[in-house]
Amino acid sequence: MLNLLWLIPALPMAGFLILGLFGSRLSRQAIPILGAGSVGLSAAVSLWVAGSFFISPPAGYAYTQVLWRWLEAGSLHLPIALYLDPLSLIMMLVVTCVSFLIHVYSAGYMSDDEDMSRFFAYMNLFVASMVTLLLASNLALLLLGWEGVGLCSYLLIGFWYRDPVNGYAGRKAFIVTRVGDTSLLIGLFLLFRHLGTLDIQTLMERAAHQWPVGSPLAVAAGLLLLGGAVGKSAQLPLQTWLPDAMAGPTPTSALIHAATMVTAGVYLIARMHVIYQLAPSAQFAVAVAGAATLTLAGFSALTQADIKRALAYSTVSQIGYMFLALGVGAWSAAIFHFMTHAFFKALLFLGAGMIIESLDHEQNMFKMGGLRKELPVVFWTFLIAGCALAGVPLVTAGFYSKGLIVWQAEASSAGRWGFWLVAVFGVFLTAAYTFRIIFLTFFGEPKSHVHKRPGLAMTVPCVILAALSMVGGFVKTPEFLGNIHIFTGFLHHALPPVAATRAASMSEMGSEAWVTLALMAGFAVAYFCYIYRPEFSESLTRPAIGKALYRFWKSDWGMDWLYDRLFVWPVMWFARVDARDAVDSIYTGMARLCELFYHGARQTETGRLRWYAAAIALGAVIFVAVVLFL
Amino acid sequence: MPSSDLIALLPLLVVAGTSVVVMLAIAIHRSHRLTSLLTLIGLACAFASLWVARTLTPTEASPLLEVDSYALFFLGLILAATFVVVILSYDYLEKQDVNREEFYVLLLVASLGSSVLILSAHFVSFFLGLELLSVALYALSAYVFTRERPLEAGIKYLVLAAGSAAFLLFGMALVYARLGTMGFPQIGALLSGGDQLLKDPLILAGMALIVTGVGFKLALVPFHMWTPDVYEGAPAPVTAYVATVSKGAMFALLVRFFYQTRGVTLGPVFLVFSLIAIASMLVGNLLALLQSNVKRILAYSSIAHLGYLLVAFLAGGRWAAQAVAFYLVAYFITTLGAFGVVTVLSSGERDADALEDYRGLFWRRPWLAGVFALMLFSLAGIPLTAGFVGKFFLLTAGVSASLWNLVIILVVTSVIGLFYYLRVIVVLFATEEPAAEVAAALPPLSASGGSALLALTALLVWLGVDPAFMLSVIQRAVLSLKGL
Amino acid sequence: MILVWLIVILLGAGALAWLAGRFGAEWPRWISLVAAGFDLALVLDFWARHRAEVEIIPQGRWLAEFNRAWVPQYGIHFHLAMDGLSLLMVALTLFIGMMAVLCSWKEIQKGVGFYHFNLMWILAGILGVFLAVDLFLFYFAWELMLVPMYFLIAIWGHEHRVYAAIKFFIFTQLSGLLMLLAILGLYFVHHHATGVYTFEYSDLLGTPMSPRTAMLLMLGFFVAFAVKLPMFPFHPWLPDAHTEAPTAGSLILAALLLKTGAYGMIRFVVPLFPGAARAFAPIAMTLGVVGILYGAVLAYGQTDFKRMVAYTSVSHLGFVLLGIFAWNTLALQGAVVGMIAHALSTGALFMLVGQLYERTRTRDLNQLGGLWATAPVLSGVGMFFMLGSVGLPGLGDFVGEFLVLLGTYRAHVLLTALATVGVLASTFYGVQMVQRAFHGPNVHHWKIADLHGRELLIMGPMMILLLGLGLYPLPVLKTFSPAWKSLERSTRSVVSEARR
Amino acid sequence: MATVPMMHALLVAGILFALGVTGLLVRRNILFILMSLEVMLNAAGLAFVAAGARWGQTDGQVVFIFILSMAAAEVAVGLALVIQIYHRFKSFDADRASEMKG
Repeated sequence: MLNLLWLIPALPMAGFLILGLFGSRLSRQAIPILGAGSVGLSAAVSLWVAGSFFISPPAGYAYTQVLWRWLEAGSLHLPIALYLDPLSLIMMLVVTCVSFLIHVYSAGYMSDDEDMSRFFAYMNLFVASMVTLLLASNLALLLLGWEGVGLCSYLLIGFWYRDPVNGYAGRKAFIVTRVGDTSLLIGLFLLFRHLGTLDIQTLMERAAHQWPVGSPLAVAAGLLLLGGAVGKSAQLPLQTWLPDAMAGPTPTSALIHAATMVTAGVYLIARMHVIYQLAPSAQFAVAVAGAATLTLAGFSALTQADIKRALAYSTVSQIGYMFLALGVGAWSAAIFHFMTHAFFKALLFLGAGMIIESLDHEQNMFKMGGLRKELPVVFWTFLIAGCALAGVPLVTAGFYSKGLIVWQAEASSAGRWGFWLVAVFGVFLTAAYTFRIIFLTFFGEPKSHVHKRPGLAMTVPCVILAALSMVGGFVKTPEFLGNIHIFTGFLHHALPPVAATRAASMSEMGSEAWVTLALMAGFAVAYFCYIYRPEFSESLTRPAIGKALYRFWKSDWGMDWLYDRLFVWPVMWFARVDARDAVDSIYTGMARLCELFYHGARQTETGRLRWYAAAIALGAVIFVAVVLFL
Repeated sequence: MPSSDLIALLPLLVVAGTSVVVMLAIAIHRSHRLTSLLTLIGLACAFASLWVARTLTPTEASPLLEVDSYALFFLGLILAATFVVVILSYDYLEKQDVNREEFYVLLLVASLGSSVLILSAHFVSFFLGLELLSVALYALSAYVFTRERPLEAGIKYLVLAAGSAAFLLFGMALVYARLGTMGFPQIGALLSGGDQLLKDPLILAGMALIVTGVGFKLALVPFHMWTPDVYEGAPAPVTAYVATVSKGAMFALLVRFFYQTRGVTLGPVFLVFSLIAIASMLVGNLLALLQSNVKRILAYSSIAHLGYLLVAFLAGGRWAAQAVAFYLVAYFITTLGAFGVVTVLSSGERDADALEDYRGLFWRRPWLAGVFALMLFSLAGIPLTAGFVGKFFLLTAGVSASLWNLVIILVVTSVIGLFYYLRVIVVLFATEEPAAEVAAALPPLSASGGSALLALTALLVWLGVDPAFMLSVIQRAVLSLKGL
Repeated sequence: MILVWLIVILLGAGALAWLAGRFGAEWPRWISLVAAGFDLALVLDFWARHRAEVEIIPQGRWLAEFNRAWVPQYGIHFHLAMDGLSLLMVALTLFIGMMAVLCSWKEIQKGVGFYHFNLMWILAGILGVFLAVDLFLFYFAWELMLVPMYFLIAIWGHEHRVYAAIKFFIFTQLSGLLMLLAILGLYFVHHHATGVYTFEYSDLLGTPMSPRTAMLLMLGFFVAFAVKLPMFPFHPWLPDAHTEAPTAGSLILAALLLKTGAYGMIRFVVPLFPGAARAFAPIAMTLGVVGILYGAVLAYGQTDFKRMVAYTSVSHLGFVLLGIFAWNTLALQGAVVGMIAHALSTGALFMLVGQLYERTRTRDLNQLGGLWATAPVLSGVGMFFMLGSVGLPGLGDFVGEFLVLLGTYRAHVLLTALATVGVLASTFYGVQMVQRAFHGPNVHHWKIADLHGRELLIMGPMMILLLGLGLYPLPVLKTFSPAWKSLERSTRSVVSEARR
Repeated sequence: MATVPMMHALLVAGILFALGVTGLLVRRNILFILMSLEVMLNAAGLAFVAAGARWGQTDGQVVFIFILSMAAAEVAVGLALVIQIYHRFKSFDADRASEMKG
């Protein structure tokens, strides 16, 4: 049954084509059915495929399906081929299923948008590209999907194109991610130059054979790929685009900027893990990027007023965890957290979406409050998701995935005490901003009136996701809690298990204990500031230093400010001053010179007979002189 | 003088005879049509007689004149050119209210002079031919004396031509004084003989003065100043004649003289010619750059074109000779065509020489404008025209002698030249409507003039697309030239 | 013989169209369309029949040939020949030619007959350039295609057409004459070495000469092609010419004339002077990269839609130049694909601007905006070709740029990196263009008709081809590879000779 | 008999020629210009005669005859023109006839 694989990207693509070409002629009922249906089908197919993969795994737990020959020149032979192994399988499953749920949700959310067909077309195109990215058997095809999702994110962020702000956010997202892509491309060139292929599996083998551990080429390749990854996954230093990306419709934020696309970087690094095993320094860089991002973004999340921006920063910070995991070689932990994060973060955004809808496009949390009774379903699902995000022990998926990462940040051979500390502190921050959001929106006095309640199309997916956010973690539990590891076990066919944990490392249980403490501390702080003593939080930002720090964090540590001055403005400045093209003036200058000569020479043609005669005589004299004295 | 020489000189005799006949005919009965017809017939006979003369080539009809196939080729060229000029003049004179008939006598005498120039192998015949040509041209350029400009052109041309002739003569005298002979072959023999002669001041000075005289006729810088005024002032057909026949004959002589006498091999003389060539190419093209009078534009461009020719001339050897010959052919066709258009557009009051007269001509007279455009493209050296092939041959000659500096300057200046040709073409094809009176003043196109233009165009394209035949003719002709 | 027919048909159709112009404007249009279409059919049929030898091994160097003595005294032959490279270019030329006729169907109303005469003769000249293997004939065709192009711009162009036309003509003419000098130099050098006067390409290959001579002659050729390409800093003629030309003119300029420059580099500059080319490569590649970045940034700065697209050409052809001088299989394959892809995407953008101009009478990006609401199809098409132009994977340009960069990386790492930044830079103007033209608020309240039948007939094939080139470029790659092999062989042999 | 050395004769001719040129350049009156031309031509003629004498040939004198006759022809045409010009411009000033320029 695996040979149905091609259908999984093909179905949404077909949906995109139909909606794109005939969208204007379709009825408003048909559009969501078509849009969500195509993705639903592809989700079904992927479940089917996954099932058969589990039941009768192909040889070596990997299945390749060559569709057609693509780029063939000299030593380069790249087919359009799909590669299915546990890693891509899990990613694909999560992506297709979550996408389906979000499409269903969108059917409700976008029901009164006149451009619905365009919306679903873009969304379908996104799913197709994302799946291509995941299933690509070579890096060029992966790049195709990679750029495809980037494009869709650009299109969807700027979906409501009439408002220039959205357009700006879309362009920013596209360009910043493409900055990363540039580095990724160069990485590809390097790999092809030195390993002679772009087929991922062959690359891995050859790299392992040809490059010694710590070889500079491996390091270079690792860092270049990392550049691409941080771009796509909004990690330092390229995280600045994600918060602005919230300008798009909320389902978009949920699907692209929370659940799926932004984790492409994680997938890329996991996919290319061999390179990083050969380049410890590059891997360390990954860990550092993750660690730094998760704290910085955590602080920013604490200071946001816009609910979606707050969630966006939390996404950045959670992906930071995944990078940290990758950085310490806990590959499967990263993927595990990706999965759980996909569930609860998508859910959080969907919830936020419903809130915003019902409050008539109000996004400022300080204008919300007391929605607990108004929107019970939203409240409970949102609460569950929030707990999962914070990692409330035992009952939520986040606990297991994040806990694993935190522990291995120290325990794995590549681990460091520093990483562990940062991770735990991150847990504190996470709890703090999560419950800050919850308290601000659902508790306290109602500050604005609820206009409409979400329909079934919107609530049902949320409930499903809520369930997943709770049970999703039980596929991998610590030793002291039943020690299940279906998930990791399955993944280990594609990704190596964590390198032998160091002797003098703390127990998993101890780590989890600390995590729980940090979580409680964060909860306490949030409770103190927003329920017990709301005025206290204002008092914090009153003094100059407090205000400054607040603005600094809120503005994402002033990165945009910096980048504008370093890169954006110089280019725009040059483009503006040189719009008339300085080079041209060289040539026009020559033309002017000729005209000058013309006017000069013209003066000699006086029309006077004797002057002409003089010229002749003079010429004769000169030439006689020349022949005689030269 | 043996009769064989007379046969060899038949073309000259026919031309001379025709002039006499025409003169008598006028005396008997004034008829513009008749005289022009007689002239044409005479020219045709002269042209035909070339084949008779060819049977005897190469021969020296007296020490003065050398009849070789080189000479015959150029004779044919100028006779054909004169033929066309006569046709054009007929239309032109029809519009003028002066005695028309004598025009043709003068034209024939001028052609006789040019023929002598082409044949001459001796200072005396050189001088004779030159003066025959000049004196006739003074009268021709001032022929329409009812207007001011022709008169002005005439007097300017007369004074300057006479003056430069004096320089020429003095130069000849100096050379003669040193060598004791005036025949080109003998001079060549002596110069190639004695080495100290090559540095002799008398000879060098003499050569320089001869260059002055020649340079004036060819309108080379710095002897060029008369050109625009005479071109503008003289009646359009005469201008065409001055631009083609007189220059062509003189250039033929230049090649013969300096190749046979090895004069060009004298270092200083070579240097002088190089300077003249560079100056002509630059000044000619620059002067025309923003000029708004078509006749003057063509005058300046002719200065530049003679400069190009000099580059090939300096290259020396067979490449140069055939390049020069071919380029002259192309240049004749093109210039006649261009002035032909000017002629047929001219009226009784004034010649159509203002750029404005041509605005949007293409949309009213597509064929006429097309011909003019083709001629301009040929001058600019664009493919499908003889000018392109001609320029290609010139460059080939220049490169074959690796005269890189000259060749590069040729290329650059010819691009400057391109600019003003394009300016004229732009006006021809301008889409905005012209001033009403200009549109109204378009004279009807006569059959004879039209057919002449058509023939020229056909020739232009033929030579531009398939130059092989003409090239073989030229090769047979020029390779007979002594001193190659 | 087919080669002659291809050209003759176009020339004849041109003349016929001119004459038929007096019987009504429809005649010339149909005549030209049919002629170009018929030619295209001929070529495709030829391609289909020679698929085997095209793709596996060429029988000898050429797939088709026509050789007659022209000016024997100078060793000039009327020698046309076609290999894989020429085949691709010829097919492209004729296809774009049809598009050009279609897109000027409504735009041109004055002097329709003469217009199509020029159109057909340009195409004929371009075919001549792509097919000539006698250097004199090549130069002949090279100059010949200028004149009708000049008329196209000078007569049917926009407000500053005369300035633009003359500028275009003078730039190309000067560089062309320098090439002619180089040709003649080579001619005599070859005679000096072998005692034979010939302009025959395959004879002149491998002419032994001193490195200095080789460098000078190579530069002669290089300048001519660099101006056409156009390479920084020889590009200033291009924005003016593109902007002022009528739509079909811009289309042909961008899609075909620029390609003749690239073609010349591939066919003549490197094979004739391999040593010199290798020595010169770093400079050429650097200039290519400068062009990529400079063109992209200037495109970003333009407010005139057409001018913006024009500058993107400078940027794209920079990649082609880069690939050519890297001179290895990947880079060259990339360069060729890039040439075709650029012809499609940029050409289409020019036609799109033309269609916009027909509707709004402006090309000023500040005047446009928010058109998506009123003309979604047109805007979507614009978006599509913008994505092609910014090198989105799956579309033709990506294949070209990707292969070029893959190949160039072997030759020069740093330049490759910079060129990759150029890919990024293309995003600036790409999204900028979409934003200012189609997105954003519709402040000027445009209400314009969406694309209709004929325009869809133009855009459809362009889109399909661009997409096909991006997802299944194999036919192109396979067709070019034998031609490339023989080119490479000749250079290799020459280099070895030079060493001996 | 004692003959004049050729060089001296040429020198005289040269001086004469120079005088002619000067006249041509400084005089405005067309008639005087024509006269200066005559002087120049005759100077050249004198040079020929001297040269012929040096080589004991008659050629020099023959050329001089040619020059004389040609000069006559020129003057004939010249005077005709001068008359016409006087009709038009009512003066002999050569600089009057200068409307064509540039």
